[in-house]
Parts: sequence; structure tokens; C-alpha cells
Amino acid sequence: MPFIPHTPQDIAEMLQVIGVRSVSELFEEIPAELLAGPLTGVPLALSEIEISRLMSDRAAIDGRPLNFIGGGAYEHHIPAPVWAIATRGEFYSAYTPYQAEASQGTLQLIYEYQSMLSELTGMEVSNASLYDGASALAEACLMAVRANRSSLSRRILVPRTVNPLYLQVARSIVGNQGVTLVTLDYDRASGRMLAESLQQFTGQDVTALVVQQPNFFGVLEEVDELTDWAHANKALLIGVVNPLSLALLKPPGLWGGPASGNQGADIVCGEGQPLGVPLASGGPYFGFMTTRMQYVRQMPGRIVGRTLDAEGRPGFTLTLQAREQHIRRGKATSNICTNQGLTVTAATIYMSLMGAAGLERVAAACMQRSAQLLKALTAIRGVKTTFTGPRFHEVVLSLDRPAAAVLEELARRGILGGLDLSQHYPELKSALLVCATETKNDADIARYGQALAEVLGAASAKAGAA
Amino acid sequence: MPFIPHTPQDIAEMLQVIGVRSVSELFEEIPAELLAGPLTGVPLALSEIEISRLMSDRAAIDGRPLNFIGGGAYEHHIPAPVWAIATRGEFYSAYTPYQAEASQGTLQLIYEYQSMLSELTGMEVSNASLYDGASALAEACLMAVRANRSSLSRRILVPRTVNPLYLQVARSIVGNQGVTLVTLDYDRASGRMLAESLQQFTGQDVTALVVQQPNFFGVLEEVDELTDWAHANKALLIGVVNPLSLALLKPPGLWGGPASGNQGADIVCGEGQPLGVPLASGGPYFGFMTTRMQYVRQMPGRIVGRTLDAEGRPGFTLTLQAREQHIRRGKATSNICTNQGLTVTAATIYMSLMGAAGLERVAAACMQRSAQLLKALTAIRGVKTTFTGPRFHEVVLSLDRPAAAVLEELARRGILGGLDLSQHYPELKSALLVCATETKNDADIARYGQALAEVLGAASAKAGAA
Amino acid sequence: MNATTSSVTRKAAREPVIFEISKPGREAPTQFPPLARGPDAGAPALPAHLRRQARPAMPSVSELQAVRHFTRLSQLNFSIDTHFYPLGSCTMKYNPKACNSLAMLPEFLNRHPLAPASASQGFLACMFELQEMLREITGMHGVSLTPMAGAQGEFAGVAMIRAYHRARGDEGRNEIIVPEAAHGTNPATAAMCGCVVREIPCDSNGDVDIEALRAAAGPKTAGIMLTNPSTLGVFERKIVTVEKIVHAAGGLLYYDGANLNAILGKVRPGDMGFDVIHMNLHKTFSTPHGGGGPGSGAVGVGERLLPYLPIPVVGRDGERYRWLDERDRPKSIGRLSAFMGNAGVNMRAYIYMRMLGRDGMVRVAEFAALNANYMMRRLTAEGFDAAYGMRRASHEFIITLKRQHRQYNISAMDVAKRLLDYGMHAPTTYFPLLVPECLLIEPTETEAKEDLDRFCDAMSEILREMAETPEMVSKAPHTMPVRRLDDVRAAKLLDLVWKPAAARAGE
Amino acid sequence: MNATTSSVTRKAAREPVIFEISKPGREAPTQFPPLARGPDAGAPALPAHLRRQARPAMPSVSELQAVRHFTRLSQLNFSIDTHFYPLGSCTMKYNPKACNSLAMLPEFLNRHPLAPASASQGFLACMFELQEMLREITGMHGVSLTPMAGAQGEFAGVAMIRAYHRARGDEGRNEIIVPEAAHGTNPATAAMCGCVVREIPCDSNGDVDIEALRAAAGPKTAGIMLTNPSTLGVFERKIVTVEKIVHAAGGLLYYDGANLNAILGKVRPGDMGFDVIHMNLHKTFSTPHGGGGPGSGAVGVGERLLPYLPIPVVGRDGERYRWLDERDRPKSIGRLSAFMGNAGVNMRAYIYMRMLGRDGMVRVAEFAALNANYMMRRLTAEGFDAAYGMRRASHEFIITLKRQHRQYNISAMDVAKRLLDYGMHAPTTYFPLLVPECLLIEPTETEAKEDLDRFCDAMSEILREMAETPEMVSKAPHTMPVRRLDDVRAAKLLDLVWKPAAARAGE
Ligand SMILES: Cc1ncc(COP(=O)(O)O)c(C=O)c1O
Ligand SMILES: Cc1ncc(COP(=O)(O)O)c(C=O)c1O
Repeated sequence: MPFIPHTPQDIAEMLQVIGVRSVSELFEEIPAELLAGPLTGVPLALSEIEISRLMSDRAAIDGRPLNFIGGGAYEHHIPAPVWAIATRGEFYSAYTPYQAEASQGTLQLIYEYQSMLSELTGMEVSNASLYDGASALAEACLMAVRANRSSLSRRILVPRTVNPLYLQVARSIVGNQGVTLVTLDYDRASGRMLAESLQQFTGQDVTALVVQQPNFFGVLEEVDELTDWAHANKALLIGVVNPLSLALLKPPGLWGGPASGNQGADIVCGEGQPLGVPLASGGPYFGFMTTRMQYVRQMPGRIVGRTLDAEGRPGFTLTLQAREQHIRRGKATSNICTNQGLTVTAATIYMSLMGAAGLERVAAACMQRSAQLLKALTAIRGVKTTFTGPRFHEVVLSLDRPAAAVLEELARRGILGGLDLSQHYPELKSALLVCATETKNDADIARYGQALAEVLGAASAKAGAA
Repeated sequence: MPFIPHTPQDIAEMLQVIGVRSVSELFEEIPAELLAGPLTGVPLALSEIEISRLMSDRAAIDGRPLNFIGGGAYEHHIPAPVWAIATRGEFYSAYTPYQAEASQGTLQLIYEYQSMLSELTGMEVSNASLYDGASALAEACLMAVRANRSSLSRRILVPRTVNPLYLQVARSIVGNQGVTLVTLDYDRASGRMLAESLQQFTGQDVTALVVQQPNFFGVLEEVDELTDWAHANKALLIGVVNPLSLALLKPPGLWGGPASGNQGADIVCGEGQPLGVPLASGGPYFGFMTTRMQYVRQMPGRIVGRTLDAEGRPGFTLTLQAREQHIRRGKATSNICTNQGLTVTAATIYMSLMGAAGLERVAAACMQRSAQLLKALTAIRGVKTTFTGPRFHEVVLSLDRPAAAVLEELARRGILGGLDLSQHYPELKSALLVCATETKNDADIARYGQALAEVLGAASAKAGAA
Repeated sequence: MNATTSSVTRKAAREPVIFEISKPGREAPTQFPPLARGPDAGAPALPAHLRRQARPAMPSVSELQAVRHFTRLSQLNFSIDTHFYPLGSCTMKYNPKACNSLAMLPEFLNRHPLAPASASQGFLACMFELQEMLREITGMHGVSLTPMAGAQGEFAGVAMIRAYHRARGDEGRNEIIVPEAAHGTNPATAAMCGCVVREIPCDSNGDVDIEALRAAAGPKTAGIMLTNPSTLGVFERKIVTVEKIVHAAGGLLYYDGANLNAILGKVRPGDMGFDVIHMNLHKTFSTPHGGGGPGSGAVGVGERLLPYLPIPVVGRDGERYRWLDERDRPKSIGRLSAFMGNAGVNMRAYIYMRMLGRDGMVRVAEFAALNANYMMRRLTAEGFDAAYGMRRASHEFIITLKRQHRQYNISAMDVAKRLLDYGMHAPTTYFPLLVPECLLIEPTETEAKEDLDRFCDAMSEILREMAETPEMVSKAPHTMPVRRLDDVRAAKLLDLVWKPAAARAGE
Repeated sequence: MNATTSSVTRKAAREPVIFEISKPGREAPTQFPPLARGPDAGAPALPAHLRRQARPAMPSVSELQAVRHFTRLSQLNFSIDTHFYPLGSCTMKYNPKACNSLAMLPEFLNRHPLAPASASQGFLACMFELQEMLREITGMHGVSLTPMAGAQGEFAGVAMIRAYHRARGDEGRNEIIVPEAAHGTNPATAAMCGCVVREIPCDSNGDVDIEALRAAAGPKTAGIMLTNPSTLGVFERKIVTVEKIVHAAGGLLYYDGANLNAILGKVRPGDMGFDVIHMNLHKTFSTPHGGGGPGSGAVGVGERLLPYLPIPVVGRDGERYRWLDERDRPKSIGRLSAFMGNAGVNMRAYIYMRMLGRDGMVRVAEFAALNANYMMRRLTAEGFDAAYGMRRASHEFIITLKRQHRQYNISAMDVAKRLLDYGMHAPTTYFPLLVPECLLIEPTETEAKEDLDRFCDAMSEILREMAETPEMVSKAPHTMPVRRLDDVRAAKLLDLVWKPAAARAGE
């Protein structure tokens, strides 16, 4: 029987010990009228050889297109040790480290992870992960409501330069608790959030301001000013960051102008995927969250602490559990229980292998490749840069026609050419968000350039002929 | 520096302890005129990201053709746990278990392997592996010379139905010790070795007779008669077997007619690849060897034994090392040192997962698929079965034209259609050795049939037109 | 082994924190991407005020050091692949290796979540079929794979219930009834959805207290969250009555599917009258537990809640698959993750379900129940008290050590720790909260009788130890990499991130 | 930890032999292929007298049991990935994970060895480039990748030397000169090639005794097998003289490349006048050690031996690669493996070499030497005797415990076992044979200074133990899964295959 080790003799012996004649007697407490018939909608079992063939065939259907989409999920090289170790049975098939003494591997790893994330973001404490970047933002909003005791409005300002999918998720989640997310518009020229749209809230009760750096357009926000504005208005500052970018960008813990003492963000969150987690159709990734020590008891999710054992030797254990649902139940900081342990494991190995120098190199290589791509594409007639603000590794391009059809043409050529922004920003009618990471080489970029020139040229030619 | 952990400070401290100023001083004993210049023939270093891309591109060039070649290396399904576990660092990156107490994992595993191989072949003892099937046959021949004290001739009979590549290897290896391999012809109708060709040696000094079951044509030999002949003539019987076939076929330990008491083979060897080892261009595979207890001290290769530790608990250790080169040097049973530990690890896991029932199923499925393939292909005009003898899972087909060109045509269609036998058997001019294992499904077989019909039909049509 | 040896061993066994192995200037440069040099190659410089000034103090180690460190850390864990792990409510069963290796085929790993459907038919086919299979086994009308763990599935469920009532203009329904035995995520979720939690007790047989339910149900009732079999390890026999009461009061029924393993193919939540269910695919369908996740909390709904399913879901137009989003499903409660949830987890669940197949599903429930009932009988025969010994166990059951606690002053925690010395992971302790000194034991169907027996033998041995050598139990574990850890100290003297020894000293 | 706990622990830690877990009727059927049923589907029945009658007594376990068993077994090993492993002459350095994952790309794994060259250009390109790189680093004229380990490379080398002399009609040359420090495979190989071994001594500085060499070399000399740096851990300074003597006598020079790590990019065997070399790619180029293999013993030859290289080798015609076999190379000593050797090992070596690159090669030698010389100095400073302390160490060096053996009756084996307690694998013991109570220590370039220091500290501690608590050393190890094993018993009461307890009792 698939995955079931019982021999007929085992079964007979066990039934005898239980004192029943058949396994179905064990289900006798289920009202008979409820018993199900055969699950005809489930196909018959496949052997491993059959499912392997099926999955290879399915994989072959999708193939391996050359990818230039970013938009919140980035294709990076993942060092071979990362998943070779993360998929070791001892990590892969253990669960939440409730029994600390039998889970020191996972616990120490999470402690190391917390240390790295705190360091990278410049914050004092980190949790052990949330589901993904989007839900982490939602949790950050709820946490801000709890943490900002001076605010009663439950009103959080969110620029439209924040990933629109994150905004949607945050809305789905916080709305039920009466938290309002107010969107702020952005500057059409620079691609940064519009400072003026903030001014109208000066002096009002605002619970928190969200800032995404780099923003969804890949443009860098003026984080210092924004942070100072928030603090001046007794709002908390929630930073949403790409952790990889922090190898080069100012850590949120230091945001804010020197005049106000680089007070820093209050809550930092984001998507951990760029740190060694494969694209994999969108998950499992992991959301991270760091904050100041003063807010640690408001933070959702698990936290690992270092302590001593009965003999005075250091060891690791889950701590501050009184914030969590299994203790605090209806009054917990969040309902999260299972988190994203395995991807955190991968990320911790990734960060260890790369170190600060390696992360810096990856970030720099991404910036170079994107600049190279931009150059190659804007050399094509009809392709222009949309925004003037400084960039990290994503770029918005304006085409001379709707992006959707161009993307379909490119896909037919085995190229995923970017993201059609018009679905989220109707005002950006023919805009394309493109990204080239360190995984792209000269030939790849040339190939994209050539294909785009062909597609646009062919369309122009057709248009000309018509 | 790739794979080197030294910091500049480490280097300085270490040089100081040694008492030299530079690393190059450490090489001062090398005569200066011998020092090498830069290795211009070696390309500059690639990062992992670059080598990954290069290797994926190389892999893509070769693609994944549909394979029907056997001929000593067989495509079988390999359960996912096999290599997931075999590549665990503790197995993958350990070496020969010289320090038994720190190598119980590898040692116990080899003991289990020896037990399984002995059981499968029906013999009393097994070694820990040899390089591959072909070199194992060479070692078996040398062992037979040592073991058969009654023979002085160093003459070993080898039917032409033994894998011709094995014969070549054995010749390369045993020739230097004055051992002669005498080939015996086969019966053109059945594909079995020709009993008459043996008769001329009756009563002569023959050191050993080699029998391959199933033979290179996939045909089953009359192993009982051959074994009895060998023993009647004071020759040892060396069996070369496909270990997977032993799930269904009589184990060599029981070969020989009941009249003479099923005396069995004396030395059994072969290629372990079918037991969970990927095709991988021919290696690493592993050669196995089992024998009777009475010959254990003549056996080449490592052997693991179970013993007790200082507290009387069971444990495992390398044993009978006095046969080996590191102790016996010039008088060792073989020069083998490094063997094929990792593939043996995989095979042990494979056999454990499959058990007797699973091995039986695989063997039976191979026989079915080959029969199905045979049926599909012989339905095509111009394709015939060559031999009448009973088969395991390979079949020789006769085409109506030279096989080489047909195979090239099939390869162009993504099908590896079998092995052109004419290179080894000039008398089999248009013969093709084909194999369908359990990895082939109905669609695969139909695809081959259709392609072959096309290729032969097109050629016929062309011939007709010309 | 004497003192010297054990101090040596301990030093050899202890794995330093990675920052202690780290040294400035050490690196694994093979992992660094090539960087273009030359005037043309660079990206435009970052504005100075947005740049990082000081390098973060990340580890600086060689590739070998990283590999060795994390390999050694892994060996400090108990896991399914190494130990029996009967952690109640968690369904710690064998995670087939094929699920991982096939989900990690390069084409699947490299698929961008925003790749167009035209380039994703292979992947979407798997997800569509998974939705269909889950629909079938739950008896529901529609499934969304988006929630990323059980708790998020619960959130989706309660949010749908609220949306449903709101859409009907029934704004006042903000109470969620939760039996007191419920998992902590249930009340936490209700609160997160802005609901008020009404706890109701169970009767002494472990069934819901029907009178209390009747009292609680009413015009404010949004719904009830129920686990069936309950977290008490027994099947809710009065489920038909419960269903009638709640529906009659205008509320909906939410099924916490953490215990789906117990009833797979035996009875379907839809057939029991539930309106919505979340499944823990990482439990029932054996995706990796990963040291705490990831999970997948797919939700299934009955007809009434169909329009509210979280997006995206996979639809089929003729031969083509495509995402259905807000345009197709305007009433949806919306998105819960940036893309479509833990797709890789869903892939593993899909592969697992295909390998189980139709008949394998029901076998899961049958053998999970056989193992649990067998252990319950054996342990009671050894002298332990089952909390609901008069009932059939579902796939798990509860032992209460109340008596032993009184008699020997040995707690459930002590026994849990002592089990580790016997080479077995402990059951869940102190959950459900209402059973004192309890162990919730879930063997799962993939464990062999010998392993169940070994556990029962160890328990029996520990019972002997309580009387004869109580310190052996109360001071356990003795053989783990660390002795019992001081949780109080951990929470008081918070040490949550690594600091160099010097910095620590200065604190 | 007292007696009860440790008996419990031991039981928990001991992993039964897989046959003890096995039970008839238990299986892992997911791994079974589908079998056609029906009249048409079957293959023709096997003749009864050729069929197996009784099923072999293979293990019958579930998939989880197999996974758990072998995972647990793996944890009983020391390995590079978990421990410092300075096993002299074995070059136990980091095996990069990328070498494995890239060599295991599905296209490479599934390539049949007899696939036509037209379908194998990607694979052949790698092999061709590997041959070329090996040619360059050895200074040889041609390379064959066919030999499957060092010893088979040696066989190929000596067979080529014999073929060369025979081809010249010089049939009488059947002596191979071997310095007494040589690895056991050298004389064993010579014997396997039908040669007579002439051992010659080394002088007190570790160089070959030139007078003895002169005396041995003559018209019967087929060649000399030399390791340089020698197995004594020192560079053969008189190599030019040796070369002159042997060549003048009409013999050829064979280079045992096990120590190639020491001289990579520094000096090339071809430039030293060697005619043939085997490399241990599994050592110098870091392919998996695999618990004893597989290896790859690629051979390189100078001009004279080029025609004799074992087949197949990869050739290039313009843009296409193809196999060269007996048709192209009629004088070849022939095939040594059924196909083309351990192709997968060669792939890993290829990937490793590309990641090292031109400059990385010489760094290997430099840092291997730095580590070895550093340890030699530190250990002598701690009070140990280096066998050749007056020399520069190559990538390895020898400590002799002769003095300690006399003084404390502690053997090299005792120290080796005690090192295990300190969490480090032991160096090679009792090789080379001519240095009494020796430890051959090879740290390799991939180990960090801290690990070398830890080893030296442990050695120093053990030295203290010899005086203070000698039983701690002589009865070591104390902390491994088993205590010291009885090798004598193992060889006397041969227990080589598992038998059920009943059968054992009856023996
Ligand atoms: C009964 C029950 N409900 C809900 C959950 C929550 O599921 P998750 O941990 O996946 O969020 C769990 C598991 O932890 C559980 O056991
Ligand atoms: C010096 C020396 N020569 C030859 C060999 C033989 O190599 P292999 O074990 O690969 O056969 C070894 C290694 O074991 C060695 O150390």
C-alpha cells in the first residue's frame, strides 16, 4: 500500500489488541448516513515512475523561457549548497521546534537568520518569518495599530508606488479590523511618491506611513524625508524593502535625515525571496519583519532566543510565545502558526555563503545588467524610459503601443519581456516594467533587444502597410 | 579565492609561524629550472553562475532522446530517495572507512550490500565492489587462476555471447599475466553459445569457463549444462549476470543440474548499474563479485565484517585486509584501492526500496515492454527476430539493410534505436540489439514503431524510385 | 565516559554560531556574479544619501565552512526522516522524496509567477487538477489554493463568512462560536477578522455541549469553527444536530481541516453540512514541514460562499487553463498573497495525491485510525489514562498524566523530554488546554507497528522510572545536544540577535 | 548521565541492520512499475529450469523505513561536510556542491554510453576540454580519461610502458623500480602487469637513494614508479638525476599523481621528464570520495607513449567531437572499462577545474603547502616529532610517535582513535610503512587556519593525556557510536553477510 507499512499480520494483531474485527469498525461513530462513497473524482494511483513522467511532460510544456519579469519576484542565481542542504531530511521533514532540545539545528539557524535580517535592515530584532512580503505588509499595518498608542485613527497611508499586489493583500486582510489604507499618488515624471499628496495629512492622526524602497517602479524614494515626516506627525514608519538591495542602500534603521538623528523606520518588512529562494510560480517565499526592541511584544510570528540549559551551556528556544495564538488565542498578535521555515533555512544558507561582499556584488551586478538592458532596449525606435528617478534594478519603459500584445509576441519567441503595468496603473497605458538580474548575460540582453526590435518593427511595418 | 578560506591576516600569521616571508619560499626545494609558467591552456576561472549556464547549455545540446539502447547499461527508473540520500554529505564526502568507529554508516551499509548481493546471486560472500562489470570479469579471471589450484594452463574459455566490450577489457587486463582467453562461438539460430564448441576442450586443462546470463543478445544460456561441464572438467565456472534479472532467473549459486547437486557457479560478477545507478554516459557504475566462502581469501576488493567493540556491542569494520595492496603490496589479490562506494550506496538503497517483490516487478515489466516492442517492430516489413532462444529484456532484430544508417535516421528523430551489432559481430550484418525497460510506455513504443516504419519505408520508397 | 571525555565531546559537538566562524576578508567568491568593469558597464551611481555607508556585519565564511556549519546544525534536529515524531495535530508523516524532486524540476522552479498563462499551461494543469481533487475529497463546490497555511485558510474562511452575511445586508453577525478545545488559531483568526469569539464547552464524552451551543447560537452568530474529529481526538457524533442548530440560527459552519487525515474518503465535510473548510495540505498531503513551514491552507466552499473565494483560482476554458482574478470574481474577498500562495507546496501536494490515488486516500484514514486506536489501547494497558478511552480514537488521541502528576510530581513536559532520550519526538503537550497534563499523540499511517510498540514500551519504561528514578524523568533530557533549556530566562533576558562577545560584555 | 540513561541512549542510537527492520509483506509499492495484465501483455514465459524458484531474502521495508534507516546510517559517518578530515595521501578537500548538481543535470544523467556521437556533442565537448586541461597542467602530450581510479591509472601506465618496450622488441624489460615508501598500489600494479618489483630505499632526508637506484637500473628496467612529492611528504630534490639514470638505463618514468595537489601549476610532471602519469581526479579535482569511491585515474603520456593510450579518448574533427577507438588507435593497450570510465566523475572534475581556473590551480598547491607547513611547525612546537622536519613539507607531512610509543606505550592508532573524540577524523596511520608509528597529515587548502589550530590543540591535549590519563588515549574512542572494534575477531570469526538470529545461533 503506498506509504503504509502494515503487513496483513500486523493488521490482524492490531485489530485484536483494539478488540475489533475490522478497520471499518473504528469509524462506527460516524453517522452511517454520512459515510462517503468512492472518490470517483480522484484518479487512480500512479506509481513514482508514472508521476515522474507526467510531471516531466508538464514541465516540458512550460519550458524555460528567458525571463525579464521582476515585479516582486526576482530570478537570482542560487548557489548549489543552498537547497542541497535545505532539503536534507533533518531540515525538510522536521516541524516547528516546540521541543527545543531536539530541534537545536532549526533553532540556532533561526537565531542566525534573525541576526542577519536585523543587521541587513539595521533594526534591533527580527521574527522567524511571515508568509510572504504582501502578507507581511498587512501584518505590519496591524502591528502599527497596536504599537502606535498615540493614534486612534487606524488610518495608514500607502503610496501607489508600493507594489499594487501588496496593497490588495493588505486591504483584504486589514479591512476586517476597521483599518483604512489611504493611497497617495506618485509623481508622473520621477516615478517617486508625490510629496504634496502627503502634505494634506500633516498634523492629522495618521497611524503609519508605508514606504517601499526601491518602489514598485524600481525607483528610489526619498526615504529620509518621508521618515522624518512620519515621525514629525507621530506616525510610525513602515518600510517595505527588497533585502538584497540593502547591500547597497541605506538600511531602514538609519532612514531619516541627520538633522532628526537618523531615527529610522519603526517596522521593516518585505519579501525574502531574493535571498536564495527560487521563483517557483510565486511561492513558497517568506515574509520578513524586523523592528525596534521596544515593539518586540507587538510583533507577530515566532521568535527564537538564546538561553542557557540546566548545565549553564548556551542553547536556543522559542521565546515570547505569550504573543502567539497557541497561548494568547483570541488576543494574540496574529493568527500565524505555521510559517515559512524551509525558505528561511535556504535564505540563511544563502546569506552565509554570500556574505556582505557577495550580496553587494549581486546587487551591483543587477544594477549593471538592468542598465545594460535599458540601453539596449531604448536604442530601439519607439522605446523610452518612463521615469527620471534613480533606480535600483527595475525599469519602466514606455512603448509606442499597448504592452500586452508585445509581450504575447515576445512570449512566442521564448522571452518573458516584463510586466504590463496598465493592469495596475491605467494611466500608464503602454508601460512595461522590466528587470535584468545577475543571471542575464550579454547574449541574453542582446537576444531580448533583437526580439523586441523585430516585434515592434514587424508591427510598425504592418501598421505602415495597412 | 575560490574554495580557499585564508584571509590576508591568516596568511601573514602562518608564514610567520613557519618562518618564511612568502608562500613561494615553501617551494624552494623544487629545482628552479623546473618551475612552471602560467597554465595558459587552462581558461580563466568561472563563477558558479557562469559554469551553471555553460553546463545547462551543453546539456541542452544533447537533449533527452528516447532511448532503446541496452547492451550492458540499462535505463531504469530510480526512486527519488536513492540519490537524495546517497548524495548526503556524510555519504558523498566521506572516504574509505579506515577509521571504523567514525565510519559505521558506510560500513554497515556495505555489510548490508554484501548480504543483498550474496542473497541475490545465491553465493556465500560478496566484496564491497569493483570498478565496473567489465573489469570485474577481468578480476574474476585472475581470481580463478589463483583459486583453481588444480589448473596450470591459465586458459579461460569465453563464449562470444559474453559482452564483447567485457571481453576486450578482460583481454587488456589479464594478458599481462599470461592468462589466455579462448573464445567459443555461438549458435546462429538460437543465439546461445554453441555446446559443440565446448566439447573440444573436454578433458583438457581449463582454468575456468565464463558464462553470461542473459547473454549479450539477451538470450538465456543453458547455464546448468555449462556449469556441470565446467565442474566435470575441473574448471571453475564464472557467471556474469545482470543482477536485476536474478529477481526472476535462477541464481548462479544454484546453477548446475540437479543430478550433480546444483553445485552452482564459483565466482559471480557483473555490472551493478541496473540497481539504481543512472546511465550517466557509462559511469560511475560498479562491478560486483560474489563467491563461495572457500575462495574468500582469493577475492579482490574490500570486504566488511561484523565484529564486536570493546564493550561487546556489534559494529562493522573492514576485514581480511591482508589480501589487499596496502598490506600485501606486490602480492595482493588485486591493485584495487578506491572502489565505487557511492554507487554501491545508491544500489543498497535501491534494493532496500524495491525488495524482492519490487525487483521482480521491474524485471517482469522489462520483459513485457521488450516483448511489446518486439511485437511492434516486427510488424514492420523488413524487420525480423534474429534468434529463437528464450529472452530476458533485450532482443536482436534483423533489418533488411545496414543498421548504422537506420540508427542515424532515428537519432535525427530523437530516438536512440538500439545498438548496431555489426561492429562486434561482422556476421550479423544488419542486426540491431534493442531494449525496452520499465521506463517505456505504450506511447514510447508506438513512437519508435512509427519512426522505424517511416525510416525503413522512406528508404524503401527511395530505393524503389531509384 | 568520564568528565574529561565528556567535556571534550561536548566541545566537539557544539556548533558555534556562524558569526563566530566568520572572519573579515574570508569569502566564497565562486558564488559571486561576474561584474562588468569599464566606463560603459556600470549602472548610474546611487545618490549618496540613499547609499549604505557601512557594510552590514554578515557572516564571512568559506563555502566549506557554510556547508559544514549547516550540515552539522541539521544533525541536531529530530525529524521524520530520522525519528518517530507523533506530534498531535501536526500529522507528521512521511514526506515522499519524489514530491520534492519533481516539484523542483528546473522548469517549475524557474517559472515566474507573473508569466503569462500561455507559457504556463503545464503548471496550471497541475493546479487545476489539484483544485478538482480537493473539491472531490471535501465534497465542496469550489477550491482556492491561495492561502499560505492553515491559519490563513481560516482567515479566508471567516472572511468569506463575513462577506456573505454582509452581502445579504446581515451586518450584525459578528460572533464566531468556538468550542473550547479548538486550536489557538481559531479564536485568533476570528479576532483578526474583527469577530467576537464565543467559546462553548464540550461534554464529558468530548462532544460539543449541545445546550451551550443552542444558547450561544442566535442572530449575532456569523458561524461556528469546528474541527471534526475534534482536537480531543474523537469524531463529533452530534454533527448533524450541530449543523441544524447553527444553520437554523443563520450562521455558517467552518471546518478546520487540520484533522482531515482522519476522515479522508470516509466522510466529507461538505456532506456533513459544512459551508467552508480549510485544509492543511502540509499535513494531510505531506508536503515538507520544513522546521515550521511552509504550509498551504487551501480552502473549499459550498455553493453559498463560492463567489467569495480568495483569488486567484485556476479556471479552464475548453482546453486552456487561465487565472481567474478580480475581473472574473468581483465578489471575492480578494488576494491573500502577492501571487498565488505557496505554489511549490501545492505542487508537492498534487504529486502526493496522484501517488495515493483514489484508493490511497481512504487507506490514509483507515491506517491512521488503526495506529491511533492501537496505541491508545496499548498505553492504557500499560497503565496510562486515555482522556476519552471510552471513545474510538480518530487519527490521534489524548493521554492525561494528571494522576502521575499528583502521584510523582512528574509533568507531561517531563515525560515529553524523557521521550527524547528514547530517540522519539514527543507528542504535543498541553494542547488541547482543557485536558490537564495531556499528551496529544498522532502516530500517522506511515509508521510501522514496531515503531508504535517501541513508543509504548518507552512510555511504560518511563512510568517505571517515575517511581524508581524520578530524577531521570524530571531532569530529562540527558542525551540531547543540550540539557533542558531555561525558557524563563529566554523570555526575561532577551537575546534575539547575535552580538560579538565584546558587545555582550558591555551590555 | 548515568548507566540507565546511557543504556537507553545506546539503544536509541544503534541502527539495526536493515533485515531486522524488514517484515515479509511490507513493501514500497509506489516504486513498483505498472505491470501489464491480460493475455497479450505478457512476455513469453521463462523456461522453468532457468527460473528462480524461491524469492531472495531481500529487505521488505516501507519507503519511510528505508529513508529513515539510511539517513540515520549516514549520520554515523565522519565526512568532509561535517568534520576536518586530514587523511594523508587522500586530499580530502571540499567537494563543491555545484559539481554534483551540474553533473546530475537530467540530460547528462540519462545519456546512454553508447549513444551516437551525433547526439552527444555537449557531453563530448566537456570531456575533450577536460583532456586538454589535464594535458596542460601535467605537461603531457595526450590524456585518456578511461581509468576508473588511481590504481587502474597505474595499471594503464605500466601496461603502456610494457607495450612500448615490446613494440621496440625489448622484451626483457620486466622490472619496475619502486621506492620503498611507495603506495601499496604501485607494487600491486606492477605485479598485476606481470612485472617484477625492485624496491629501493630512500635516504635519511627522504630523497631516493641514488646509489641504490643506479644499482637497480639496467637492461631489465621497464621503468620506475615515483610519487613526487613522495609519500614522505617531501619533494624529490634529485628528480633530475633520477630522470637521467632511469632514461639512460632505457627505462621510463611513471608519475603517481596522487600528490598532484602539491604541485599544481608549480611544476609539471612532463617538465620533470616523466613519461606517464596517472591523476587521481577524485583527490586533486575534488570529486566525491563517496565512502570509498568512485574515482577517476586519468592518465597522461609523453610523446613516446602516445600511441598506447587506453581507449576510448575524445578527438575533435573540426567542430565535431567523436570517440577515438581501436580503429583510430591500433596500438592502444585497449579498453579498461566497458564504456569510457567513470564519466560522471570526470564531469565533476571538469566543472571543478573550470571554477578554479588558471590561477586557481596554482593557489591549490600554494595553500595546501601553506597549511601543511604551518601544521608541521605548530605540532613540532607542541612537542611532536616530524619525520622530515628539516625539509619543507609538501601538501602533507609525517609525524612519528616512536618516542611517545616508547615512553607511554601509546600507539599511532591510539592517537588516531582519540582524535575522533575531539571531533576530527584521524590522519592516515602506518603509511608510509617505513616510518614507525606515523601519522601522515594532509590538511588540504580548503581548511581554515582555525581548524588547523583546533587539530594542533587537540594533539597537544592528547600529548598531555598520554602522561596524565593514558587510558583515555589507549582506550579511545569513547564518544563514537561504537567503542574500539575488534579487528582480530572480525578476521577470525568471519561474519560477512547477515543471517537471521536463528540461523546465527545454529552456526
Ligand atoms: C487543529 C489545527 N487548526 C489549525 C492549525 C493551523 O494551521 P497552520 O499551522 O498551518 O497555520 C493547526 C496547526 O498548526 C491545527 O492543528
Ligand atoms: C600515493 C597513492 N598512489 C595511488 C593511489 C591509488 O589511487 P586509487 O585509490 O584511486 O586507486 C593512492 C590512493 O589511494 C595514493 O595515495
